[in-house]
Amino acid sequence: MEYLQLFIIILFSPLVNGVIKKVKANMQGRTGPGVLQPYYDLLRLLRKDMVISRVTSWIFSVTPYVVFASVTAAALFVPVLTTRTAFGVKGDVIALIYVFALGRFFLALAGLDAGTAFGGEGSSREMTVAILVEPMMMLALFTAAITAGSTNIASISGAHRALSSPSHLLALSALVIAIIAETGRVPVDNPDTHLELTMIHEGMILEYSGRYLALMEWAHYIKQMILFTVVVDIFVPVGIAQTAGFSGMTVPAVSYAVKMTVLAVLMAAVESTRAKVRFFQLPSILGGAFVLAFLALVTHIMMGK
Amino acid sequence: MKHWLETYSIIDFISVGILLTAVTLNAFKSIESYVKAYTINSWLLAGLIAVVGVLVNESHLYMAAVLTVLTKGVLIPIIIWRIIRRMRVAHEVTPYISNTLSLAISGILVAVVYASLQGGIFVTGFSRDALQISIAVILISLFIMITRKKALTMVMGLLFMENGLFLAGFSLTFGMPTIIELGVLFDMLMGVIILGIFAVQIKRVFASADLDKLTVLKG
Amino acid sequence: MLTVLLIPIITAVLCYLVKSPRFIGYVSLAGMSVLVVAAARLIAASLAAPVYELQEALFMDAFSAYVMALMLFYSFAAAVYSISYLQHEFETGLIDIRGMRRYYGLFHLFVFTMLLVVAANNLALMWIGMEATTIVSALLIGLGFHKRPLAVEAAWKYIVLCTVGITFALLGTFITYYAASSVVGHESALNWTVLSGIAAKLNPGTMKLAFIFMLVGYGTKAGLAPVHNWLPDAQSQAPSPISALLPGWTAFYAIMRFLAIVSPSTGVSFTGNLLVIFGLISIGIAAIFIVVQDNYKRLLSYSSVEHMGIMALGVGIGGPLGFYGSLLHMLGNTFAKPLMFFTSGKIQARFGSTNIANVTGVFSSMPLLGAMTFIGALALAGSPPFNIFISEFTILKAAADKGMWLVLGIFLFFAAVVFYGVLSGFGKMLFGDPGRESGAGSLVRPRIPVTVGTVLGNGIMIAMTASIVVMGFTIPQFIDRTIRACIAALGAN
Amino acid sequence: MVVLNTFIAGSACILFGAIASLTLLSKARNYSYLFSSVGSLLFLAAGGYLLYAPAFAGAAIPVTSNFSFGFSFDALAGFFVVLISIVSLFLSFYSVGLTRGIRHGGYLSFFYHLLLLSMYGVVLSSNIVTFLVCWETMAVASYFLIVFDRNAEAAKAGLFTVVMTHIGTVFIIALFLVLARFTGSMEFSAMRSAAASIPSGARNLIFIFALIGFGTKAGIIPLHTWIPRAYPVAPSNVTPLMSGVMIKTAVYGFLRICLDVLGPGPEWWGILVIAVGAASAVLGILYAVMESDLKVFLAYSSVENVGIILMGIGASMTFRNSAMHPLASFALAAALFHALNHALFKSLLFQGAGSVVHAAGTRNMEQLGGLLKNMPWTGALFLAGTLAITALPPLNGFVSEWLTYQALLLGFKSSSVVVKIVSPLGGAALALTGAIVAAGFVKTFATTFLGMPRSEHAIDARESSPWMIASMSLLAFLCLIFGVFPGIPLMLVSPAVFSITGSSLDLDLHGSMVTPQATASLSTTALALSLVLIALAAILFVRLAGGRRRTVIADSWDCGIPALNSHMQYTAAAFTKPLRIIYKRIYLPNRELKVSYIVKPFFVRSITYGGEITPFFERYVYEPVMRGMHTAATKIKLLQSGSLQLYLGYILITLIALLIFGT
Repeated sequence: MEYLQLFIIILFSPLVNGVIKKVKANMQGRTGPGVLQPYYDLLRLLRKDMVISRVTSWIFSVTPYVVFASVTAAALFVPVLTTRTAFGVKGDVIALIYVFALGRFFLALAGLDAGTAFGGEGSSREMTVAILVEPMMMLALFTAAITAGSTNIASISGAHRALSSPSHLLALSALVIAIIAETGRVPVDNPDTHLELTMIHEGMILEYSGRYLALMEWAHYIKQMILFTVVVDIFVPVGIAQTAGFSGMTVPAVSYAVKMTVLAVLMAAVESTRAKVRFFQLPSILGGAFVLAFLALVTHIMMGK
Repeated sequence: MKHWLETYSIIDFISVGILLTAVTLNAFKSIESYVKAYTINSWLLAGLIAVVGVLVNESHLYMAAVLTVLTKGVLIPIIIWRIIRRMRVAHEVTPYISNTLSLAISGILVAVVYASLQGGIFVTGFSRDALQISIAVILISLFIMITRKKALTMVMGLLFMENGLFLAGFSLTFGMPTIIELGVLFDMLMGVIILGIFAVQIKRVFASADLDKLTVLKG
Repeated sequence: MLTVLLIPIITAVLCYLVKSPRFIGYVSLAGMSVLVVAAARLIAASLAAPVYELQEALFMDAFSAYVMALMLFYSFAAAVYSISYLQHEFETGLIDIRGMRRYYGLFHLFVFTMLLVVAANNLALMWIGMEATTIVSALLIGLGFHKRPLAVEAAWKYIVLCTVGITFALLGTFITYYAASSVVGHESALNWTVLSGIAAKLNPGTMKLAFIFMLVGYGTKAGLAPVHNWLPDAQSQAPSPISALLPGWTAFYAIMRFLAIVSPSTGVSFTGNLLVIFGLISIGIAAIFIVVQDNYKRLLSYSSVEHMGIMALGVGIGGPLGFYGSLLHMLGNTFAKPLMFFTSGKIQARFGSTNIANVTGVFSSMPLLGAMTFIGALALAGSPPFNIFISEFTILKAAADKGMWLVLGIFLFFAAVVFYGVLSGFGKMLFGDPGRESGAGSLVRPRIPVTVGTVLGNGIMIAMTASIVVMGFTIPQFIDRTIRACIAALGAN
Repeated sequence: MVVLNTFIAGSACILFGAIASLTLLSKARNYSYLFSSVGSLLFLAAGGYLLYAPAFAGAAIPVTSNFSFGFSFDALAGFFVVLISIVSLFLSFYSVGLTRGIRHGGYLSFFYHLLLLSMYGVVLSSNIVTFLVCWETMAVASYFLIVFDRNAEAAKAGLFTVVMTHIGTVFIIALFLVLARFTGSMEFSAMRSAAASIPSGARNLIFIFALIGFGTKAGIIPLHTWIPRAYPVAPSNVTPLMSGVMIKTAVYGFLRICLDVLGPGPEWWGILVIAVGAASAVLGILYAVMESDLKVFLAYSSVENVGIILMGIGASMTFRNSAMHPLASFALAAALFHALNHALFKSLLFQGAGSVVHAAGTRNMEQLGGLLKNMPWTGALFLAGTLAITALPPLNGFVSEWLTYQALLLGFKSSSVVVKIVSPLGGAALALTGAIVAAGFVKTFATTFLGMPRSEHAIDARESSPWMIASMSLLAFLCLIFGVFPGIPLMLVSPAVFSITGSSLDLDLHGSMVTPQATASLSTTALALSLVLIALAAILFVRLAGGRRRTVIADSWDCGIPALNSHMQYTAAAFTKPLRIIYKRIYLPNRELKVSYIVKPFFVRSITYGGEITPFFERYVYEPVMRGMHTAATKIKLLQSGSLQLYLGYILITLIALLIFGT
């Protein structure tokens, strides 16, 4: 079963995005594309020719694979249905963040490789947002890790059941904000726009087309789903299995599906009710989240739980 | 005679005389009067040496007295006179501070010396005050050097200092071995001559005998 | 001992008789070499056991031998360096043959007076030697009056200040004599050998007074702040070989001797504290003036003040370790300071200025000279791995062992300031762009004709540099033994 | 004693190199570095042996009858010997290629060898005198190397460096003297055994002085100011040595004194070290990221890495204070591992930067660009170094930073509330640092190697010599190996850790690293393997699903304006502009905008933009102090006014003062 977890994330991640889009469209009073639309998009992109700028170097061509491999590798040590991980790949929240950083690093390089201003702008903003998000995310995760006495995601989800203290609530809020920023959603970024002055993630992949773009998009979906999974693993680990094997996976599977859907709806709700903020207002929002994470830590240490 | 000298503590009288001639420098305005004071001072010193010679009955002290008269009382004043004439300097000594203040500070110097030498020092010999007086003379001469502008007053100040020194040497210890005394005297004579040469050079090179001009080297 | 003292006088006369500007330097060097050879035997003998001569008027023990050896070393080095230095002055018309004869004559007289100071057993005889050094060296500084008016100013200040100072030293001598004669009578009460035997019996009050006058007097001559003021003027204006001989070890030698006589009666803390205070003031004043100095020769002379201060400090801290440090420091300075004056003489000859701002890129245009200058500068700044660091560290260790933390802190602070000052001065001169800022002609390497004189001069400078480096790592055994013998002779064990 | 002889032979080799550098024909002088490579190999072997051999002391060579030079050999020294040797081994190859035909190459090589030898001396010295002599030799040698380029900038930088580090040395001297006074010995080993007798005030003083003294050399903020001045002007084959190794000797000194000799201290020591480390890491990288000078950027990044090392050391100190020795060992291992890693990737990066500067003739990234095409090897290897220093898995930087995170997180096991709060905050600071490092290196690599060339410099640049590429390749290879198989470097680290804490490193290395008390586990080997496999699978999948498709080479998208040129590229300054705005409280930026118009305000002829950040510590700490000192000194200078009377007055006053107070 633990070997399958990887494929669950790879295969279902476009679906999650499809769900978010659909819900969002509904909330905005549109019909919207079907929930399977991301799959069609990927397939279409894979079958297209590519246009590559003559300015670019091999970094540009390597990046899609690196990005895809890095996010997918993270899926190896994130518990989905069971806390067992596959292939002896061991990692924890810190490794997770740094594996993501590997992808982001190459993404940013690729954004600058074509020598256009948009790519540079996207890279610059992406790295800036990462600077604001990472410490806050780390601190929020630390709070959870300290409770469990471990930074391994599996141990954390094994150690406590659901939100058990005010400090966790604070940490959760910080983490949700972090995930919004990490997945490039409103109010931090707008995934649906190609308006030059506002885009972040789309700016970096502006030069990509065809199969490379497909890999990039897919990697983005996977990353989003992993982050959702981490949140539910850590803060609502209800129903997750502690064993390997296929028997008794019904409850975990159902609960996971429910949790994913809820999170997707939540994301869509946030996106629909918030406007994208100016880039330089981000520090105050994310700084606020950092304060939440810090409070979580202090509360935890002072209250002893 | 020895008895007489002891009874009336002639040494004290002479040393006070030496001090007074040094103090009078504060009041003098011309370089010539400095030389005159110095001559008197040297003769007094020679007299003191002679008196000490009588008291301790040491013949080499008589010779020292004669030598002192010859060098300090005759030779050096002559040299200085010649230098003064060669340099054709203005005769004022141009002090930095007023004579009154100068006198007052000299008085303070004497007081300081007496105050600080009160305790601890066991003085024998023929005079209780010889050491104090000689140190006072030395400090006053130094003070004169500090407050006067002319190169020649420097030389005069130095000469007075030496006299103060000899006062201490002879009244405290009744002189040293003759050869040493000769050496010291010779050295000092050389020093004064060379100072004189330099004073003439200064006048020639800087076209002034005022030491105010000699402040190029600083910092 | 008498022969050793006579050799420089004879050499002086010989030099004065030579009429050829080419040979006069070598005559002087020959005389110096004879002196060194003759003195070497004397020094070796006195290290083994004290040597007396002339009815004990002359006397040498390990300490005098040590100081004499150091004096001979720097005098010899200066004699070698003088050859090329004066040749250059002669060629550029700064000096004529009369001046050269006078220079060499006075030079050897100067050597004689210095040797007299360390060979004298009698305090007053030593004083005579000391006053004679002042007079002779004042003439050496003021040599060639017409072309260098500033030298006259410097010489004038030098002679007035030192004569005043030394007058106080004579007063101190008289007082000592007075104190001693009341213990042993008048006979030979001025001899070191006698005084050191009765030191503990002398009247402490009188000896305190004597020491104060002695310290101010010889301190002036030695260049201890705040009575050091003649030194920067004299050293910056004197011919470079003579700057290297100033202020020399004569006055410091006298202070050390007196210390051995005074401290048994007054207690070590009285003399020690005075020396520590003088030392710290010297280091501090020197450090401050070094930082804002724009003339490299003056910078070097403030460095002399600083090192005098360090030596005073070491002796003041006392104990075998403190004395060891000071004596070793003396050795280190014997190499480093003359070297620096020699190299700066060459720099001055090349750039025609003693202003730091006018000199740049020495390292590029004259690599060997640059390297030697910089090693010397680092040594003077007290940086390892050069010899002066070892002695400074010894003194620091002595201070720490006695728990004198305040002294230690002040010393370290000012030592760091000195380091900054020395290196910023010489760093500006040595490194940086050669030529661009220094005006015309300096881009081209000057054609200095290679003569025996320049080869010898460079040779002695290289040897001094090598000693500085080597003694940063190890002090030869015999020197170590000698220093310990000196400490024993000074009774500081 | 085979080991001792190996050390002697190694030193002799390096000395020969120094001599050869001055005596060889000037055309062949670059080969003198091969002596140092042989020497480094010998040192490497002997150092490696030391890690697993009992400690011993060499014979003492007397300097005077009071002091002697002595060297002692233990595992801690062995570790640092290995660290120095690895870097210098490769660097000597690099130098052969770099310094071919260079002017004054002999001078350069001589001081290079001297610097190398003095660094070995520092870590092997057994007493304070030896340490100080080697320490200052190191400073002096690096001074000569910094001023190698004969220009005013280098001269200034050299002076600043040597003075700053000397101030540090003064503190070291002071702390050594305090130590010697209270332990009665100058040997480190004897000091260690007598350390218990030091009163606590003196212990605190020693600790603070060590932090300042060694911190100056290591470049902790605010004592870092010399680093960004010195590194850029030093020759390119020296900077790797200074940054990769020389600052590690400072770490060594701190470990030797504060952890080895002094032993456990009060709680605030560790907390202070963590705080200082965190401040250095964050501020160091914040300043780095604003730099457009390639070498200055890397220099500031050294400050940051020292901060990370210090955080590990600080964590170790807090654990040791509460007698949690296995945890102390773990934290220390993280710090030492990071020190080793930093030596590797920072010398790789500085070598790469050196190659770029050598090839392009400028350090300014804003004039570079597109170099990856002209210098493919250098570019790729620089990228490897970049990935390592950004702590991206599976390279070595990631492993050591991961360990540091864990060490900090384990702080929650402490009984002290302050430690409990400070440690995770340290972790957050580390995360912040990591993110900024990533931004900084994206900027640097991309501006230098990607996009279009921004000037003639970049167009004309050519690939470096094979010597240089070989050196960088080996370093990059080690970065990878140390990351994928962390067991290898940890074998070097653990004996050194044991020699300090006396508790062996409790780190399970079978299959994956498991931290003490199993708080976390990581297997970089498996992670690396899965990254490669997934990438391969992705390639395969894309081929299968998409089939064979055409790739069209075209211009970049230009919004419809034809002829996109290099001036329209994103610049390094623009890249970091958001940070400049966000952290304006720290940067205090000055902005200067000059616009000249043809017809105001519609037609603009040119716009000049100048923006610079305020170097806070220079402006508000160093400069006022220096100015104050100079003003005071200039006032005091009036004492020597040139007036003879005044000088005579000093004599009079001195005498009177002595007469009054002395008698």
